Amino acid sequence: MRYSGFNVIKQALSGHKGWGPAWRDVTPKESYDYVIIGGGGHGLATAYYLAKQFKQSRIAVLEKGWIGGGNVGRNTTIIRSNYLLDGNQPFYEFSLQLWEGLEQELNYNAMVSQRGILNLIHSDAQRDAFIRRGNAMILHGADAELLSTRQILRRYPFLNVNNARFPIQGGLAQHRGGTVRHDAVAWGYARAADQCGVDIIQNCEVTGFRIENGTCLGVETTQGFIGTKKVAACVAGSSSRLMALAGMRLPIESHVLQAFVSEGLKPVLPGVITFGAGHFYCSQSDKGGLVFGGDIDGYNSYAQRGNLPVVEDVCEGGMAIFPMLGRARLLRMWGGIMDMSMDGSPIIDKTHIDGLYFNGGWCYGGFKATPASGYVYAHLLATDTPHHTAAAYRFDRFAKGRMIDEKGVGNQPNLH
Amino acid sequence: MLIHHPLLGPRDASEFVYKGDAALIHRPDWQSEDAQAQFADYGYLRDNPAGPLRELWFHEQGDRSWLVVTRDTTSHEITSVELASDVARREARAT
Amino acid sequence: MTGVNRLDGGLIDRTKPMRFTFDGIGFTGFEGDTLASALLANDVRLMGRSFKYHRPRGPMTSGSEEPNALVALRSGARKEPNTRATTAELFAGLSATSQNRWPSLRWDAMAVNDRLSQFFAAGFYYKTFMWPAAFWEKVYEPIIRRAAGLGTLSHEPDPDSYDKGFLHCDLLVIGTGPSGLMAALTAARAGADVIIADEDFLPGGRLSAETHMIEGQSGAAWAAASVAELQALPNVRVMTRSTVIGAFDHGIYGVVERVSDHLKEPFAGKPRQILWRVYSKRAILAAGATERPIVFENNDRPGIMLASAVRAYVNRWAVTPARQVAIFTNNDDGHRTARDLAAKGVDVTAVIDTRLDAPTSADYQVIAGGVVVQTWGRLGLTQIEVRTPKGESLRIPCGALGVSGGWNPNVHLTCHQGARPVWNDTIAAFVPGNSLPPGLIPTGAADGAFSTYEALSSGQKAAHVALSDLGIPHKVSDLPEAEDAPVNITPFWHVASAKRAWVDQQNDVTAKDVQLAHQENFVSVEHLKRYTTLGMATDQGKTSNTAGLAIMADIAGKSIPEVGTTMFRPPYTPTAIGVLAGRARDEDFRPIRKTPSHVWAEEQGAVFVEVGMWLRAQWFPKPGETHWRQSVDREVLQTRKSVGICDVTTLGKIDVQGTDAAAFLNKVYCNGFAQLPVGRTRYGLMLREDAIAMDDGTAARLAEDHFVVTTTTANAVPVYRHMEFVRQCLFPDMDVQLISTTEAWAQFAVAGPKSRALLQQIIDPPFDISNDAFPFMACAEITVTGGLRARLFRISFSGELAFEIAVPTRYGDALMRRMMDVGAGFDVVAYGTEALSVMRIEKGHAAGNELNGTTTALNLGMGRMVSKKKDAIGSTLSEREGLTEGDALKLVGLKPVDPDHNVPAGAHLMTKGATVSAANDQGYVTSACFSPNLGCHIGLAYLKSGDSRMGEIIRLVSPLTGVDHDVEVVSAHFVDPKGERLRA
Amino acid sequence: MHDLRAITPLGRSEPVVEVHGTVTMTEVTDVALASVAARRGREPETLAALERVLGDAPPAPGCLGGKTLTAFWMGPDLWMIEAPNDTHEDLAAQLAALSSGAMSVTEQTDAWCRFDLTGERLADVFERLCAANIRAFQGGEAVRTTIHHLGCYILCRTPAHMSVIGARSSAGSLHHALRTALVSAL
Repeated sequence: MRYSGFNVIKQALSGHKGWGPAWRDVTPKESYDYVIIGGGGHGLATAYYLAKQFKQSRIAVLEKGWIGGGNVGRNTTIIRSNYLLDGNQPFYEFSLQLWEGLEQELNYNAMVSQRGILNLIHSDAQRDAFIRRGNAMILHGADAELLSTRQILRRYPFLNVNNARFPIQGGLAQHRGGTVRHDAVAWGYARAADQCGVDIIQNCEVTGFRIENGTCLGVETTQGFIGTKKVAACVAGSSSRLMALAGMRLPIESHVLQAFVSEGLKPVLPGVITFGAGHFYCSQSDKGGLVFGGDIDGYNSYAQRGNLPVVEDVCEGGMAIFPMLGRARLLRMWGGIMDMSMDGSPIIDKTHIDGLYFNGGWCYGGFKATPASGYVYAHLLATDTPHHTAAAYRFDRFAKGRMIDEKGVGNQPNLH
Repeated sequence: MLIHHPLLGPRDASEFVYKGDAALIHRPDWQSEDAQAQFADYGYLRDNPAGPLRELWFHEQGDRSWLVVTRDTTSHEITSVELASDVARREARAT
Repeated sequence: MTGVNRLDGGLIDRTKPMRFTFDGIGFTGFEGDTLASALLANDVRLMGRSFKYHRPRGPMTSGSEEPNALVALRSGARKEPNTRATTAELFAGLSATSQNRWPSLRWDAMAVNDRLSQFFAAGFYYKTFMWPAAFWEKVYEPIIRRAAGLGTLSHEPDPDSYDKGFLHCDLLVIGTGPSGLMAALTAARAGADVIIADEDFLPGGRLSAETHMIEGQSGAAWAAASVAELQALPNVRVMTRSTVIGAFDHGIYGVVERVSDHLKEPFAGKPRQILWRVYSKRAILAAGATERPIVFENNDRPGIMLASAVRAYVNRWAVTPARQVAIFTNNDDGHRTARDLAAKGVDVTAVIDTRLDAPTSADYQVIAGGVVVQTWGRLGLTQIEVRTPKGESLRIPCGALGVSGGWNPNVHLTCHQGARPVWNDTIAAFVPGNSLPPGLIPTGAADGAFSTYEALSSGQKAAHVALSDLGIPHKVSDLPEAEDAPVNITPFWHVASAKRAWVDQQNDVTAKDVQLAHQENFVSVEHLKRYTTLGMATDQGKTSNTAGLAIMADIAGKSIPEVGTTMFRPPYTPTAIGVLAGRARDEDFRPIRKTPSHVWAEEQGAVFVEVGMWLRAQWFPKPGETHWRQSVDREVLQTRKSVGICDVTTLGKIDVQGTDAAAFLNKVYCNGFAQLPVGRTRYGLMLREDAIAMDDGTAARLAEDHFVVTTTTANAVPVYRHMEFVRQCLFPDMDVQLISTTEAWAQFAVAGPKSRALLQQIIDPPFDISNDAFPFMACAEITVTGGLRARLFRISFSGELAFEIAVPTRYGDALMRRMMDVGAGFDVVAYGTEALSVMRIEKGHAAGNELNGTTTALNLGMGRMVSKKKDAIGSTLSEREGLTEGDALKLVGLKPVDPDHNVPAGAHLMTKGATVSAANDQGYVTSACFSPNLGCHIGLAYLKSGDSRMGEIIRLVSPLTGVDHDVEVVSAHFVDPKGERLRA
Repeated sequence: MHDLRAITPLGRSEPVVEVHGTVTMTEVTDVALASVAARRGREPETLAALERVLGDAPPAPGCLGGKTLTAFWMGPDLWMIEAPNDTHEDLAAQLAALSSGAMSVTEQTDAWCRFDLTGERLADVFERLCAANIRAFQGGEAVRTTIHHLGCYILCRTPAHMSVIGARSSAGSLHHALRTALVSAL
């Protein structure tokens, strides 16, 4: 049934009996045209756009657990396109544009909320870098505004400007940035893909690839062999584990990124704010929780949990700019496994194995990329040519010296 | 986390700086035929196993030793810690 | 006796009455009360409103698992939203206010949501508010946000301070109930270093809330005696008001001690709370268990609480929540509450037991096989309706209803490293599973051992296991006598007919919502939680998760473990963000590093700037100078005209010694050092292995086997780390030793045509610094001012004839003063980082903005420096095609065509005539300044094929700052391109 | 003799001394420091030379030792030597002269600031400052760790006399951190 205010009221008056399942539970067919591994945001979005935009059919999404149980359900829900480099900016701007029409496209309210994102500036060098970035954004057709400290204080009067160790000298704002209800993204794409006939198969783990003379014929799974023309890997933090089954080594390390939420509070933070002299970024969810995070723990990990030093470091950053946070309480901390790439930018490319495609290396930037990642991956799968906004995300860019390194820290994944 | 430093005993991991896979000890020969390809693999490709991993930690807030720590990336259990210089010498001779 | 509901006995101090206020109304309680017990004593049951429907709520529990009785404690900057009245320790003058209601707690306008509840079913917001699209941010979301949330922050800086601390022990015991105390006593008597912590301010756990006897004395008395024994031992630390918030890797636990929360405010200089990082060899989880409710129609009215909570209020705080109390239970433990109430003379109007074979009683009526099907009382319970097995319905008056659905072991900490609990049918609850955090031993009720005797014996056993692991000898001693009642329970989760029956009371998740989630295929526990928000409230589902699972299992026709297990993440209870940050806030956020001339610079009224951790003099304003540019221009012009002095101590200095020192530098620098003669200095460019410039600096050869290497201020630490990596991991057989000497030497740049003349006044004869004796790039160890050891380098960042002179840091201040004195005759000027930057830009020297982590030697115009004849870090990968393309970015200088225009850093460059777009982007400005020597703004920039575009007029655009004009591409060496000055 | 006047790490002409409860905190400025690293393959000569200087074998990892002069372990084959400044202002040169190129000596005197805490209940103070297990110290321990983001050496001369040695440039921040902990813990 279509989602609408009218139907909500109609159902309310008839005891909500009419709502059907958001997506079907299906058992896998023997073969598909496309098998997408990974029922996270990117995998479900890929399936949706393959079916809807590129008119493909016989599509299956295989998820080893429950859909949306990975990073799409454990991130800090921020969307933005404030990227600097040519290889990245158009892609993330494309993603932001897809976010802007997402709810109507999916008929699902994912609460895309363009409340703005603000990066604080604390030094002249940082200002120079942010001006360069802001200009790059505008040249690529994105929005950016340089704010003075006075302008910032108007929106965030409680910011610690004068008493701070690193005084705030201004900020770079992207007003079209904001937040999205993360779980709803996975559910919305799942429901829409399901309505396009995509088979979403939960609790179906890929245990191997069937590869014969350089061609991938299908995948072995915990629910048996599934044959297919094209296999699309889309498993973020588990990328290295999965691709090892195809004998591949990746320019990726898996790291744990912790995220935090406070108890519910009445509105205090209108937008997303990022501390430039420490490791802290924060927004407030519609339920009232302050959602915040900082750096990755910094060591390879497949455990979805971190340790105290980073928790303390993040809270130090929070107290540095919001000294009122002291009496707010941290409610819950959790970790996600980040597929940290060697230059901090993703890979969306064919592999050297025919019929096997790869999407990964998202670092901690995967959530905001969800719509575009799905769209351009679907483009690559359907047409075997990269989408123009993602042409730089190639495997061979490292060997050829064409890295896309926003942070400029090189082949040190835990620094990106 | 606690890292059992071979000389100093258990020390909080927050005293250390992490670099990554201890394979970085094995820097390719700059004069070999396919040196550039070898350096690209060395610099960019990782096993990134879910399980035991030999990795490099620098005791920056301690004795400035680089250590090779064998740690399970799924449980964080540490099974061995050695001075990287010992490992480097041993494995350089081995090859 | 104050408080109409106050009974006799209890563990409160009636000699210490305390006044407090709730919503402005004054009450009196006693020391030992919590806010909740004191309010109940005064017949106040209504303490809060629920999150979504704003339903009136009172306390459901007597502990930290409380979902309902959340208040704002204190006021002003010390206001603490969402504070549990059930754990807030009463103190004289306490003031609390209710939350999430308007205009008042009794009359809350938002309670209209309750009337409209059928429209607000689980996930309704995913299905609507989509049209028109623009309305979300403008209309719908603001309304939702205002309605949501619970308490409000003060918007003022937290006036209190927080400490962090570190503790080490053989054994950490979590919880001071019978099993915890028994474990601690056993380990402590054996001589182990023991820390025992409890979140409560009164040790004893459930013993404080029960009437159990241990060895003929009351459980509470036994607990007090045990704690006294422990406190007397030197190897034991007893920590009350201390919550173990998380179990982290390798036996590290986070413990938050609330040092001052029971005081009106902390004593001067003392923290409000302390975050302890506890390093334990073994830990024993004795966190007890939490009772869980039964789900029935309107089961959330003030006065309906857990039977164990009623018992705790009666026994520990001598308070009955009402004069008439009924009990609704599915197990024997509920009857214990009825007995304790009756014993205190409270009217037990009925015990409704879902079991047909319920035990009977002479003191009160027991309705075996009955269930509660409805309740009444808008702001507080007045009566309940019970359906008997025969199907008849009875109305029973009661102001409070104690509900017992069985007990859940507090397994939370066992889950913190990913372990999932397992289902135990005997107690119908989840117990600790496998793969627990290494070294953590669950015991007592936390491990499903519910009787007092079991708790004592399992606590002792756990201690024995830990002691054996640690190799500490111990002997088995007798256990105290205690009750050992079996757990008799017949699982009963919810009254099937019930719809508006609350599963998660804080988040207003009802049985109906769980039904809807199932209908829409949100069946797995993860989907159930996320879709309905079950268990996501401030209590993290401590009282609701199991019931939610049970109801879903019921609907889905599965067993509870099939639906899923409960999963808990840190912290155990919500934790003040302030204590996690500790002292690191405001100016103490990070340490401050000061230069040797800092005191002198302050005396000169210097303006300081943060450079990393350093505070450096940015410029030195003179009287009459109203704009920083006036000061900076003066400093630059005067330096280039006569002589200027700048403190450059912040540059990293690394002492490199050993017979392989030169060979080592050949590896870390892309250019060669083997041939550098002793007494000479050379510029060095350091690459990362990926061929990107990491840092640049100089290496001075003081002896065959001794170099002093300088790094940029920002990279001193990473460069040292990198050099140690190269030394220890890549070339471990080289004889080379590294050590940082950054701070051992105060170093000053003395620049300008008169720098030599000035230094000749300082340097001890006969040392000759004439151009012949001490040419450009020379270095030497010398003495100054009559014998003080010093180092002299003839290097120049400014492009002038210049030296850098270093003395032991303690003399830096004096040397600065001396040079300024003797320099007076040479028109000396002190210059800061701004003038330093202007002069290096005028000279075209790269700095941080140019070494931005993406630039190669080629980009810097130093491609030829990368020696092909030797192996150096980064040399091989520098040959990759992507880094050697013809149109690679090259460092150039820029001058505005119109001298009044500026050249802002961060601006982008377009070919003249080309449309302004990313596609036509030719490069960007890295550094810029006003050059007082050229009389116009200048900039350094990376420009495609820049080296072959000298003289070209290009378009500089900065749409962000509204700049768009023409600039000329020129050599980056604006001043003295031939370098004659610095060789003079 | 040169005529430049030294200032202390805290920027004063005289060392700062403070008393907090049972503990006295003193800024120590009269000690010369030099690091000694054994050249590769010449460790035995270095050990012998140091033994002559210290009147005792160089301290083991994590330890402070020495009789005629004191020293503490900094790293593998690396020690810091302490000596009275008035007699050893050029300690580095004196040490370098002891062995013909067997060891790399570096002057360290002014790279550091040092605060000595003497008195009762020092463990109560240090447990608020660093992760080292100070309560277990009996004298002779030397650990490097962090105090409020500052790398420091903590030397236990006796359980009632601890030295904290930190980077000279951040002496103010270190002193502030120590004072805060003293007030808070005592």
